[in-house]
Amino acid sequence: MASVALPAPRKTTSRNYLNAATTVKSWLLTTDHKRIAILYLISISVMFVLGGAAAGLIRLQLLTPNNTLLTYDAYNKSFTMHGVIMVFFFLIPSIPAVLGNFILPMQLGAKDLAFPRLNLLSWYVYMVGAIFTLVALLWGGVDTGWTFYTPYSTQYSATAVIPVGLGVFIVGFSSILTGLNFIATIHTMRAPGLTWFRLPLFIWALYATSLVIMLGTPVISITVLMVAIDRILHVGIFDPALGGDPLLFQHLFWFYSHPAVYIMILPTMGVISEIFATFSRKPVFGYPFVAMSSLAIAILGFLVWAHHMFVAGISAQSALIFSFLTYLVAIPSAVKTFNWTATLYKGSISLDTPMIYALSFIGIFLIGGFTGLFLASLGTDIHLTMTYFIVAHFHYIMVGGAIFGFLAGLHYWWPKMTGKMYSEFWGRISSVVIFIGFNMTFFPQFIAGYWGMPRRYHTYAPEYQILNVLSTAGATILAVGYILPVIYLLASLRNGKPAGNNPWGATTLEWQTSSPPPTYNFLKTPIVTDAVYHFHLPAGDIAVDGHGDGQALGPGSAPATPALPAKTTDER
Amino acid sequence: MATHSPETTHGHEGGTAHHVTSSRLLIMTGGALLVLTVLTVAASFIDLGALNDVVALVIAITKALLIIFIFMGLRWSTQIPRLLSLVGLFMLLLLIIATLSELLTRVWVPLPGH
Amino acid sequence: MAQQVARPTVPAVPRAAAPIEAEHHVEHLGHHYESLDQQHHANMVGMWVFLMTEILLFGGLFCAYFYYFAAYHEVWMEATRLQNIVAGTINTAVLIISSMFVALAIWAVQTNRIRMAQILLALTIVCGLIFLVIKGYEYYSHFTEGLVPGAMFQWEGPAEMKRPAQLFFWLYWVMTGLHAAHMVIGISIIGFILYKTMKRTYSPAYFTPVELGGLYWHLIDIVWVFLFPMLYLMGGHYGQ
Amino acid sequence: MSAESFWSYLFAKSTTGRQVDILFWTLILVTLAFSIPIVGTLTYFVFKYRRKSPDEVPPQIHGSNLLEITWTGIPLIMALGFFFFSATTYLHMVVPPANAMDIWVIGKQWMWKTQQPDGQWEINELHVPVNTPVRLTMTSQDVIHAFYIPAFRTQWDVLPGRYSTMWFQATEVGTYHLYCSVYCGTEHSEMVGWVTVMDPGDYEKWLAGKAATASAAGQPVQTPAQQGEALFQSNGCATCHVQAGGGIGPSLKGVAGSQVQLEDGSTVTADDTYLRESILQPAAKVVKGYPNVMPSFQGRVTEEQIIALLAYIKSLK
Ligand code: HEA
Ligand code: HEA
Ligand code: HEC
Ligand code: CUA
Ligand SMILES: [Cu+2]
Repeated sequence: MASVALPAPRKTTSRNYLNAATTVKSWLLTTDHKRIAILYLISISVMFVLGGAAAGLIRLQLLTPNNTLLTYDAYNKSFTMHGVIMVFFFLIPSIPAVLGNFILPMQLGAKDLAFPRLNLLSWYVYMVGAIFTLVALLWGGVDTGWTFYTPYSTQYSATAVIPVGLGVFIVGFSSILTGLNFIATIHTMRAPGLTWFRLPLFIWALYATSLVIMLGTPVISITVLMVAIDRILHVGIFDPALGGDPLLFQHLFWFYSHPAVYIMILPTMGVISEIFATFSRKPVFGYPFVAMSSLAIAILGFLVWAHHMFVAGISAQSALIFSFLTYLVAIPSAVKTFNWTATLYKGSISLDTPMIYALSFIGIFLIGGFTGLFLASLGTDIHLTMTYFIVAHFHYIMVGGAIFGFLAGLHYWWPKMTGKMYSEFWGRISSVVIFIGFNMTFFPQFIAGYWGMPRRYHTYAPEYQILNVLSTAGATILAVGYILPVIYLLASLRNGKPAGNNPWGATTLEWQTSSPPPTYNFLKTPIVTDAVYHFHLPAGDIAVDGHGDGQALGPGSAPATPALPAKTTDER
Repeated sequence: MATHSPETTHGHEGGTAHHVTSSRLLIMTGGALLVLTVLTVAASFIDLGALNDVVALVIAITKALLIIFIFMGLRWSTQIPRLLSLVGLFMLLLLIIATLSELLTRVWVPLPGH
Repeated sequence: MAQQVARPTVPAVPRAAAPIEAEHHVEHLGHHYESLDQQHHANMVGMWVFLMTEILLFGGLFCAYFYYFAAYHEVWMEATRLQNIVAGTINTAVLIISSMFVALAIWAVQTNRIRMAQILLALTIVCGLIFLVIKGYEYYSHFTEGLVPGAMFQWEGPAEMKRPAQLFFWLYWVMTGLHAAHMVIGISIIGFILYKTMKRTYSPAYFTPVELGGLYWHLIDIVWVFLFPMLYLMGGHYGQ
Repeated sequence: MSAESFWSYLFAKSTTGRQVDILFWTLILVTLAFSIPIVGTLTYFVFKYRRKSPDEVPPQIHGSNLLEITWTGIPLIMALGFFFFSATTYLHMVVPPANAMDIWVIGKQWMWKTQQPDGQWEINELHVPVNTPVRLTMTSQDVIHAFYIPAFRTQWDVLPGRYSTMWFQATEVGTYHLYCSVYCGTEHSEMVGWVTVMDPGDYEKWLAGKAATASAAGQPVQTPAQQGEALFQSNGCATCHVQAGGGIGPSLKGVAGSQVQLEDGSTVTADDTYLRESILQPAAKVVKGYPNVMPSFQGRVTEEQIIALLAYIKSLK
């Protein structure tokens, strides 16, 4: 069978997954992984705006120490909805379900994911979960915090815990379907020659993520279900007054929710690896170590959950063990960080928008990660736990880390997804605005936390005001920063320049087909003959568009020369 | 026609594609499972102290292994299902053992009044 | 790693079992797969991963069970004794036999005994239904005896044990309930497969769905193999 | 009351707090020691190796095992070092000194009640003498709370149905924030108060003054043990628990802190949690040689009363 991808159509007006059919029905019943990715992109963006609106309310309330903008309950509901929406409905699906869905089959040289219908089902399940949660919001909201701690959530809270619990339960299955699809696809649908150690690092990261999803998500599903059931029966499975034990709930909750933080960061790390390679035109330094560190994070990530319970009353013995293991899980992250840095050494570095995001990611992730170590240290955690220090820690990783990674990936693959180039100028501006706004929002929270300001506080002592004002001001800048990409990315759909197949000169397979790709991605299954991220021009003469006659194609045989700056790629 | 994945040229990733488990073996396994069921019920009527629980669990594990290896064909499958079931089992044990070990060590640091 | 790499193309070895021809016309082959073989592998990997997830879904409940088992050992013994061990034992046997039927059904399809496969699948469903009926009977008698956690809970044992005993029955209902829900899904799946078998969809050349359904059914069986000792036996029945 | 100034806050006001500070600032140094070089190197590379021509192909460097070992090994060793450093601090923080003064704390939505050793209760306030180890024994009447004194760099969860303890030794006279740091419902942010650290002399005067006001108001102060003794009589405990022995129940003399043989052959340490359970769920752990006849007092005694009963039982030496 022919093993060569034929030259992709050169004009973006050719047939592709976007214009193959245009009815609403063709979108709602699609099984094309690329279309499902777009559906997900739209849904999670809506959820992000909702979560962001809640964040806006939080920040406005905290502008003054005894603000009465929100009532106590309204405030509590705001941060709960903010946490629930951002974690379960935005960040967890963000990179896997949008970028992963779109890119993973293409990077494998496959026509689609292994189970396209399950993939569509996963989106519908997500929507049902989201609707449950939003209905609960209209119902009066929920005020337990995203952690649903018992016995408050089972016996005391008078809010819509059950609908939100069911929403989280349901959305869990959408992650499970995505993870299942990814694992099966990576195992069985790789292009000929694409051996495990030729896989792009994004694939490795998604593989590790999927494992965590498959092993962790069912536990949170059953746990929130238990909370919901107990709210009906009031037997007190987690209520000490009735013989239950709240620490059991915490164990079960964090058994998932700690690994979940790696569900959020691992895909980001994969994106960063891709971008560092492409924009420095070098293989990722220490590829096998970076690949394996993803798996190491996935596995070690399951061994540390009780670090969220250091002062909750767990045994001192367990606290020591879990603290120790938490230190260990930092090592693979360290390995990645160092390898990324080394990748730039003697590279050919181009500071395009995705790269600016990726570089900011490193700086911010370092701060977020190291403050994680402050919390892993038993001595300091006893002081810092439940304060704004934690809020700052996880926003540094989740907003500064994961969202920067998501934006980096979105800007990196946008030309592939839409066939259009966005405005590089506005891209750079917005990345800088977001960077400044972000640090201004969350850095003061480290200080507030160290100073003792507890989290989930509706009012606070006056001495913290200056820090909170800074933080609110930063959040305003951040909001503007987030609106910018929405504008210029959407604008690029209308008047963006055609992107060409491979505007960045990348080597992975998704760049070997046209932009936007045809419905089955490749006209012929590609064959891979070389390690990924190989930027040398092979001795032969492969044409600039990456399609030599009869030559096998794939990572490594990609051209090193197409790197005309993105803005001028339209002639290709 | 080219196989898609390099691995599939060496073996099946998915499982017992072409193995046929003989009906005799299946029936014998079913019989063994029934015998074990009778055994476990019988054992529960004898006072073995704490051993009762151990016996019940050991028999259950044996039964589960029979089902997994013979009915589900893990015995003849390739690495992937084995690895996956091992990982699942490991996580299950991790969850239970780590949680219980925390529960059972809980009063390690002396409380006041000592 | 070498700087200059020009490895030969991985030879494309055709698989013996894969029907070749034009890929769009192979029966049962999803359009996005390259071969039936690949499709089979993908399905099997997918199913095993799914089973892994299922284990951990029950895992949360198992963890809760053992947690309180360790905390309230005496109560657990006391409560176990209220269970209907006869019904439990029969149900265990019924499930094991049904599992055997499914395994045999796969064997029958593989060896082209389609008629026999139909009978075996039908028997599996019958076993599944028997299980549910017996379970329903047990639920009913628990209900009349007041062994339902919540406001209606009635407890004859020592008063201090009432609360932990309620926890036991809470776990009992939720665990067996979740298991029964799986049974209902399992029966529907087997029913669908039976229907397809009647339509002669499966043959020794293509029987992946039968295998998948079988795997799911076995998992349900395995869960019960643990639920049975945990909810009916542990703590012991001597002295009854 | 006054706010806490940041500069004075920078120095912890308790003995263990100082250790936490040392740990904290060391970690800050380590963070800087790693982050500055990493970010510096990145910046340097970005400028040094920026793309010079569109078709530039840099040398393809794949990796170096030596480097990998180095940058796995060094963080690993540092991580181990920090683990031991932080673990020792932690052990200091969780093991109270034997001679600590006992304070009882009850949290409920949304207030703190604290009880001085002489039996006086305070609401949302806690007065303690300086330079004296203080042990808090805490429980909650509803949901989980946490008792947090940032200036002492310590906090602990307060759970219903169980006692948790924490301790500190204040090193400086002053007034410090007291927070509830675990989210506990609507007015979680109002569950705040002040910890006042006083000179021992002032503290005694304060106690005496408070007691005098109370007696003047017709509510003479009793020690928890005295209150407990009264409860022990009024609840009928004394009918079964005869301290000289020979009652239906075991004598409770010296039981606190001892090893108790149970009916099922195991032994437990009679700590607060055990004693509490023995009162609320006597059947959960039955003492060897005694019938399981003690009624449950769940719902019949309040948290405050249990605290008093425990104080009384502990006074039976
Ligand atoms: C994407 C999300 C994400 C990620 C990736 C992380 C990563 C880490 N987190 Fe974080 N964390 C959260 C999200 C995340 N966290 C959230 C949401 C919470 C709060 C939940 C709540 O209560 O609401 C939380 C809370 C939290 C706690 C609990 C605090 C408490 O409640 O008391 C702890 C404690 O150990 C912790 C530790 C860590 C550690 C050690 C890492 C590590 O993985 C970080 C590793 C990275 C580095 C260390 C940087 C790079 C390393 C080097 C450059 C080498 C040098 C290294 C050494 C010298 C060791 N986190
Ligand atoms: C992915 C996760 C994620 C993300 C992206 C964010 C984003 C932000 N978060 Fe959040 N946060 C959490 C996860 C996340 N957070 C979690 C898990 C908690 C804990 C909850 C709990 O305690 O239970 C938390 C808690 C939390 C708190 C602490 C509340 C408390 O403890 O009392 C604060 C306070 O400042 C905060 C602020 C912000 C801000 C300013 C942003 C900004 O980055 C957001 C900026 C985005 C926008 C502003 C949206 C852009 C859209 C528009 C501008 C449209 C405008 C529309 C309208 C306003 C109608 N978050
Ligand atoms: C009807 C008699 C009876 C009454 C009334 C009673 N007890 Fe008991 N108590 C017992 C018996 C019998 C035991 C030993 C068996 C057991 O552990 O359940 C016991 C055990 C105890 C123990 C554990 C002692 C040990 O050695 O470990 C404590 C503490 C205790 N009781 C406290 C109290 C208190 C406080 C009250 C009153 C509020 C009280 N009891 C009322 C009969 C009684
Ligand atoms: Cu009490 Cu928060
Ligand atoms: Cu964590």
